Amino acid sequence: MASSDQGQIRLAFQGFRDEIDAYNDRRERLIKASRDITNLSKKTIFLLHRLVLEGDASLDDKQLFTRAAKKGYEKLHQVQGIYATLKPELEGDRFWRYERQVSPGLQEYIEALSFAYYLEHGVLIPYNEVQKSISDAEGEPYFHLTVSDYLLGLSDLTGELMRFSISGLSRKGGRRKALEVCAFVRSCKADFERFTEHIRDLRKKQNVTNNSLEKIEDTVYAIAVRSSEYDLPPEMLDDIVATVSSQSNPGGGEDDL
Amino acid sequence: MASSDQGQIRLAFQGFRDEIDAYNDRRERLIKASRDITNLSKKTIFLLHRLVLEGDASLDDKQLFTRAAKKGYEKLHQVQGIYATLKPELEGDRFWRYERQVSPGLQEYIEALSFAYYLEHGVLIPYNEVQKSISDAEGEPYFHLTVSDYLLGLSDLTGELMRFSISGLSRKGGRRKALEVCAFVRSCKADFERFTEHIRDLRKKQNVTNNSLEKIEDTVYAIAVRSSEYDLPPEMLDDIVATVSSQSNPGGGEDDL
Amino acid sequence: MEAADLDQINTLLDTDSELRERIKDQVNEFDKKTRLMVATLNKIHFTPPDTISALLDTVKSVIVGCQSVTKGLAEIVPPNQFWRWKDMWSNSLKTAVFASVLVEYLSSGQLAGLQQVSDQLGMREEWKDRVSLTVEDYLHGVISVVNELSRLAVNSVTLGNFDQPIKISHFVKELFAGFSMLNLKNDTLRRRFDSLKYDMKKIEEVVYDVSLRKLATVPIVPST
Amino acid sequence: MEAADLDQINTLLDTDSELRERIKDQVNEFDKKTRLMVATLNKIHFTPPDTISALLDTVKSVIVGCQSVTKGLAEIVPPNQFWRWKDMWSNSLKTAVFASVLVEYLSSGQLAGLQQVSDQLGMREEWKDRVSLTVEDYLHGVISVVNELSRLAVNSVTLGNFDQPIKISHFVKELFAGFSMLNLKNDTLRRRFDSLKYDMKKIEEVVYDVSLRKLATVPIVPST
Amino acid sequence: MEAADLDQINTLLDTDSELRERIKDQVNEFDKKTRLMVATLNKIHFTPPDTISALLDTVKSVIVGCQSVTKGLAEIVPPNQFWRWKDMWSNSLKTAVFASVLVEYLSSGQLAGLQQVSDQLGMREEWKDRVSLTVEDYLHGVISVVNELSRLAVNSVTLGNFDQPIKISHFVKELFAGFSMLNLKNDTLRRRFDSLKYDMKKIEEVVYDVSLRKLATVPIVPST
Amino acid sequence: MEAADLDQINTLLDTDSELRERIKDQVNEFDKKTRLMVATLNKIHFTPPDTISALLDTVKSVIVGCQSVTKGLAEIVPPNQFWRWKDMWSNSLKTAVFASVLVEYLSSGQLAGLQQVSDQLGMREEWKDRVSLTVEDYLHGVISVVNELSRLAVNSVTLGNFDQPIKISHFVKELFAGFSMLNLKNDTLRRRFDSLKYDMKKIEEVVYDVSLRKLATVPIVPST
Amino acid sequence: MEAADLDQINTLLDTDSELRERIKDQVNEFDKKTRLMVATLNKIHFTPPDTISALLDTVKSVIVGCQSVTKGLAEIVPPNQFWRWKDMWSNSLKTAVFASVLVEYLSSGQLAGLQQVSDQLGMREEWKDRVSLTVEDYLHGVISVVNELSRLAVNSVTLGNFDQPIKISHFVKELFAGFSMLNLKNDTLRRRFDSLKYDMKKIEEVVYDVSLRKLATVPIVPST
Amino acid sequence: MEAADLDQINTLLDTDSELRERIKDQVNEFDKKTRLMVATLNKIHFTPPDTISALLDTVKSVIVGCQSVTKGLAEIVPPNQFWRWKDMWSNSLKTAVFASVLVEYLSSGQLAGLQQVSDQLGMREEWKDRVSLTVEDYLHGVISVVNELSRLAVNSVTLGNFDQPIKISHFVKELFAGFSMLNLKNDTLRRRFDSLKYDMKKIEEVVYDVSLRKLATVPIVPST
Ligand SMILES: [Mn+2]
Ligand SMILES: [Mn+2]
Repeated sequence: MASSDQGQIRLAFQGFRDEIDAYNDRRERLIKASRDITNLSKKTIFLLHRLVLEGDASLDDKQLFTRAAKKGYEKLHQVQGIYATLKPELEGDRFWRYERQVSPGLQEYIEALSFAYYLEHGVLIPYNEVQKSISDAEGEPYFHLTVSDYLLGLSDLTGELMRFSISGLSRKGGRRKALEVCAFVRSCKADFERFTEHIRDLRKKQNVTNNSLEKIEDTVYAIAVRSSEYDLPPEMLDDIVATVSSQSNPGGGEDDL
Repeated sequence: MASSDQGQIRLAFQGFRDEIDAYNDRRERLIKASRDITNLSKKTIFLLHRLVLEGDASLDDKQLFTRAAKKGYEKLHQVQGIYATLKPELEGDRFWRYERQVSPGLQEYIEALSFAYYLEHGVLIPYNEVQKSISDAEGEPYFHLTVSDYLLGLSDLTGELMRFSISGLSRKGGRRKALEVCAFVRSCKADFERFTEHIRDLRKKQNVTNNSLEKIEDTVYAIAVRSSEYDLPPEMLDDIVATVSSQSNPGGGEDDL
Repeated sequence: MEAADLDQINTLLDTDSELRERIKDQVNEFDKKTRLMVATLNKIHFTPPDTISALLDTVKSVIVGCQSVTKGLAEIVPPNQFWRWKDMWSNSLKTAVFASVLVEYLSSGQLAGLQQVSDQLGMREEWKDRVSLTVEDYLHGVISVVNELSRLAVNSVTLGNFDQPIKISHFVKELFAGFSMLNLKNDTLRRRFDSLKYDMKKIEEVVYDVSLRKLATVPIVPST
Repeated sequence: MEAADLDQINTLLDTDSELRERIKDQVNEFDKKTRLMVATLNKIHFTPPDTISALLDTVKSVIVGCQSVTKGLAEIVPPNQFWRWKDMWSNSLKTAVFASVLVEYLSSGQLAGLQQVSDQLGMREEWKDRVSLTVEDYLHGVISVVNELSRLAVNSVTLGNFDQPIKISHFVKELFAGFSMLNLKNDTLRRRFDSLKYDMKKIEEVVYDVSLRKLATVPIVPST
Repeated sequence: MEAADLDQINTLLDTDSELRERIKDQVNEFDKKTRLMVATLNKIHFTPPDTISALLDTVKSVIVGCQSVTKGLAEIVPPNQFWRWKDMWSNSLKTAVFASVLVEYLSSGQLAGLQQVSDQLGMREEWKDRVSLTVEDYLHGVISVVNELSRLAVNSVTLGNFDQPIKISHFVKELFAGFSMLNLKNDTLRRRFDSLKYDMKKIEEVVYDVSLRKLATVPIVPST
Repeated sequence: MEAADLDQINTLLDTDSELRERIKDQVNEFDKKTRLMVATLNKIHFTPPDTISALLDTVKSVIVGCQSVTKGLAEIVPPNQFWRWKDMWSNSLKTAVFASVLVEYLSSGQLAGLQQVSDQLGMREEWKDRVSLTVEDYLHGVISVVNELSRLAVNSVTLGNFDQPIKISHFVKELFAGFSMLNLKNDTLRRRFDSLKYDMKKIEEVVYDVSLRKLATVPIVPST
Repeated sequence: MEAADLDQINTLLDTDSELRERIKDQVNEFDKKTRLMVATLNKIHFTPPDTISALLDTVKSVIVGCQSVTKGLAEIVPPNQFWRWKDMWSNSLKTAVFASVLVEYLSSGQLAGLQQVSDQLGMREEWKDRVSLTVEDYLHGVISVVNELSRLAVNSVTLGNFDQPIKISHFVKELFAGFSMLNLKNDTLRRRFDSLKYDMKKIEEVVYDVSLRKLATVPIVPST
Repeated sequence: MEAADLDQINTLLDTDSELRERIKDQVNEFDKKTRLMVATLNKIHFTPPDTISALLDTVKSVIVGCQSVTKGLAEIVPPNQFWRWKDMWSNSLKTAVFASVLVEYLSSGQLAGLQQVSDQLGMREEWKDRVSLTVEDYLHGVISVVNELSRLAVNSVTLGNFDQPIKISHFVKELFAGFSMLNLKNDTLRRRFDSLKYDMKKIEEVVYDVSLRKLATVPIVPST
């Protein structure tokens, strides 16, 4: 082998090294960004639960939920900011190369976004809305949203709705809301079922959705059973309970404990 | 319950939230730093292998290895720089709180450092030397080095030495070096054995060390078998092989392929 | 490895094993006490109001007894190694927190704060790098209290105490609001917090039942 | 979900499944060709030097035949989706690289570069977001060549060709040095690179045997 | 290896993989139908009693549609090879059994027997070496029905249908008693049977809630 | 290996596998009986009080029938090898304990002790190196009884028997207090004991429902 | 569940478990024979050429002895259930194929074909729905022979038989070429086939050692 | 639960955990000795033949030292409970068997039989219901020796001792033939036995290398 060949081999491998290093470095950056996105999204979900639960006597449900959603969107702007900076990292055919690094955070983001959207609109956020949320002001996407990430993110929403409906039970109107959520999660489950054929991970997540749905159904059942003993409309029953329960709490009843 | 209590509970939980958020944020920072450290350390190990292998006709083994070690130390300065910045994150009782986040990168660093040290000195790097390397100019440690991380990092060294000895076979003097490494890894194995009782993970890593040792032993065996057919001293056999083999390669023998 | 290095390392490791044994002894001691507290507190579910305060006093004295354990641990654990060893006694400590918080609630209707519980268990500020009560352990203990209160709400009614569930309801709602403020990871604390909503639901049901039964006896003020 | 949304998503998913089927067909075609190349190249180990070039010509024509497959893939795969689907044909492609690099080495003693192999397989620059040869796949193919050459070194001697192992030794050493320059993760490439040293060792042993046997026939120039 | 032998072996291997493809096509068809049945049956949980029979009719027509699949399989599977291939469609078949048994229960309150289900799915005695319904698959389907009925008991009450849980309870009790006498060695089947206890408990609790509140009367059935 | 040694080793290995087969036969016999007892005891949930004692008599006679199995095992198991083989029949034995303890409770309201159960199953003191009832197996059986009683509390109410849950509540409370004092290290046993809390909660809720509606009066039991 | 249905199901389940037991007995018998064959064939590695034919005769008579097992199985397995039960004896059968093919090679240097092996083991065409030799099992047996031959190549040299490795090399090369053309989808089979490369390399190294030292001459075989 | 029963149960549970602690102490002691033996025996791979007997003497004295442990266990373990506790020391015992068998082989070239090893470790016939050496543990130890001998064959050659591999080969061949006739049902033992083939192949390759180069002569042993 001529020594010029040796040089050529070396040169070629130097190119390979640069390519591999660049790949690994970009991969690391995306993993780190994805962790940040996951954390922000999880915090947003907690925020939404908190805002809904804290309530505010002056607001009705619609106002309360809309306000919570707005604050959620605000927090998610941070995530969108990160995605804006990632645009060059995921350009062209790169998105699919780094899909496994991007997906976990993206799905968590979609879960948070769809929760806020549900609070505001009472429906599933459409695909185009999610894509728009990760696009620049001109509507140019930071990267192409895959159907799989969209659906897998939405699927996680049902778990949050289960929490939302059960822990909201003691809120005024919470019982009625639980009925609504029950119907909504049922329709989610039915909609998603059609896609499990194509998206394997969705099948696993459907099991989680089924469990969540059963928990909601049990809740709705308990409401039905208890109110069926009385011949009064549910709203009136709620009022009675609220009255009696607040009468028993005149600023601390520690004395007779 | 008095509404002042409500305020107190809320206040207390605000404190808890801050504490938990601070913990999670610090944990994230340490995970990211640990990833960087792991990457740098792995690159250093590749660098050391490369420098040793590329050789340089003008240097003898000792010079060659020392030069490689120096370059390795240089690269590891970057890691030490990161640890310097982490000092406040790991102060006081914090190190043990975040140990699981710190250990993986730290062990990889120790593996790289001990490889360079072995090349320079031909022995295992002592505990105090490792601690010193992650201390400031005044000898104040960035954090306390645990025996467990020290030993687990060293244990990984044996795998690199196995690579070093087998791929170095065709180097001049590579056969003799393989014999040395064989004896060295045997003594490592024996030394570590005493500690497996206390450090569970070390027991698993000892299996890897055993495998590496057997690979080195097989290599040394092959050398012994082949040279035993001839009644000449090994060094002379090496020279003959080098000569014949270089004669057959007068600038490319493509013609008769 | 040099003989001196080998010896140094061996000494360090032996010290650790010995330390572990000594901590284990303290934890066994701790476990005995927490078992006793749990067994005693289990009786609140069928103890009439008038004898409950004697029962709580018994538990209080065991809580005070735990101070010797925390002191023992503080003497054994080396400086700055709190997080290294805490998992060994974490379960016992959570149970002690449970007992302390439950006793306080049943005595005064108040939530015993972290500092208050920590003091009761005899922990000192200057030990905090060796033995201390972490937020996580405290919160675990509080969650256990809520689990127990949902059971108590039910049993109080059986014992004829119809006000207790309503009081519990207010207390637990506040606590739940507190927990909602936390940004939890997918860890045990998150899982246990998640289960709190079922306790709330149960308590709500009791309140519902009781309120509507009261209908017959209490004059209704129309809601606004 | 709105019916329109449902339909949109369903259409997208169906397109993907159909695409997958069509790619699978191409890959089956590809596999047939690579199986044939491997079976033919297996004969180098017992083919005398004078008939080897005919054998290589056969393989070359199959390599050219692979161009219809890469073209087929380029027509099917949507823009920018190269990385989404490449795993489906990655194994076949690695084998094709192996064949191409091995044939070139046996013909000219040279390493066929990534671009050269890519061209031989008919890949075009303008397809690179749909079908292209990645560094990883190329390197996998090259490693397979080294695996094969260590076997060839042994069998050449059996066939009486004593120079071949020495040439192979030089070539493989250069390649190994090249690989040593890479910073690999703990992935398949790293594992396969790790195995290269055993091939080098085997080749070294053959060179050792052959050199010392040559002793009898070749005049020795004392080493300096 | 002789060329003739090789050809014969290759033919056998190719026939098998082609066969597998053709069976897979039928199974895909089967899956589409079972998915449709499951989706439709899922609606029983929120369909008022008066429209349920229309819903069941839809499912019945899909069950009849499954006959073309079993026929298709019987035509493809070679004689005697039932046990070789059955795992490929076993899951789909279990789901079809589930649908058939559930529809029968909701229509008539009766348990559809193995032979009845087998007939409904269009299986013929003369196909038994190619396609048939095994006891295990039948039992799996039946167990799935019980799982579904425990959910239905809950949701019926929500819909104000207080008699449904009592009927379900009676039906499941009988089934459970039957199963208890089976000598189940099959591990999966035994584990699933063991899980029935939870369904039964759940149903019993619904019946309890209903009867406690006198929302329906539970007839005392003399034990058999 | 010496031929004699080999023969000896082979004899030992063969004896063991033969022994295993013979024990398995006895266990199959045992299983048939326990299956029958479980199926019969399952009827307590829908049997009116006046016919329950006939049902219990049936079970009692099966329990007596188990004595032939324990005798069979005692004859097969070699001296000193109780602990070697006991896992083979442990599950069956736990179920027999369950039956025995449940029957005793339903007959007399008492807890059958370990010795009493052991006697009922025909175990003899002199077999203790071959067949005997361990504390762990006894406790497992007792826990299963509690699981069953929580279900019985629910179903008794459905049957209109409102006193049963109150009795059960009292019995389980005592048992639970007893268990609380045990220093359980055994993992499975501890986990099952922890699960008792759910049974106790369920029973307490039934008692709550009954007392809230004044369907029965719950006596205030002075705490012990 | 109707009593009649229940009985029918139980009968089916019981028949199956009894059948399983009876097949297991035959398989145990089969295993004894294959163990004996393997132990005997293990001696080829240190048996001088002149006594090898006596050794092979011993094995041949055991192969004939296997016919009683295949007959036994054919009598037990119900019609059409070959594929249901075959996994139970598949391992034994693969070993019998191994013995049969190895004996044939050592006797005649030929590869025993599938039909020939099937006949030797006493399989009859009319049993094919109960007992038969599948292509996969046959190929597994053949691959095991190659594994053994690489070991034999090594040991022959130790015994001073330098021609054996050359013959083996030729035989295995042909076999390998044959296998290369098979379109193996089956995972285990493909993995085992891939492992043949190591055997082939080993054999080639032995031939190399022998030819390098001129202990035997390797004929240049024109490539086919 | 009666207080007396409770006390009795608690006593039993406490006795067991105390017993476990005491056995653990003995096992720790045992482990120290086996670790020492393993560390010493590890040196055989690089100890020249003339100093090996001193090394073996050291190990022998540790083996004798193990007698105090077996005696200690015999005093602690209650009558008839051998099979209950044996798993606690089984690993240590297997290692002791390994040491004993290896030392005997290196001293005399013989296989130490089960009885001999048992005696060396100080086990007495009259302890057999408390402490004894089972066939399985003995065989595990022997298999470990073979694993070690394959490594020793390699390292002996490196040390220039060319006869050792030939002796080892003979010894292992005999052992392997013995094992082949055993009817191993035990899964772990069978898997470990299967792994012996790799050791045997490795040893055979070393013998091949040595005999090919005429570094030692391999006697042709007539097959038995
Ligand atoms: Mn979530
Ligand atoms: Mn490494």
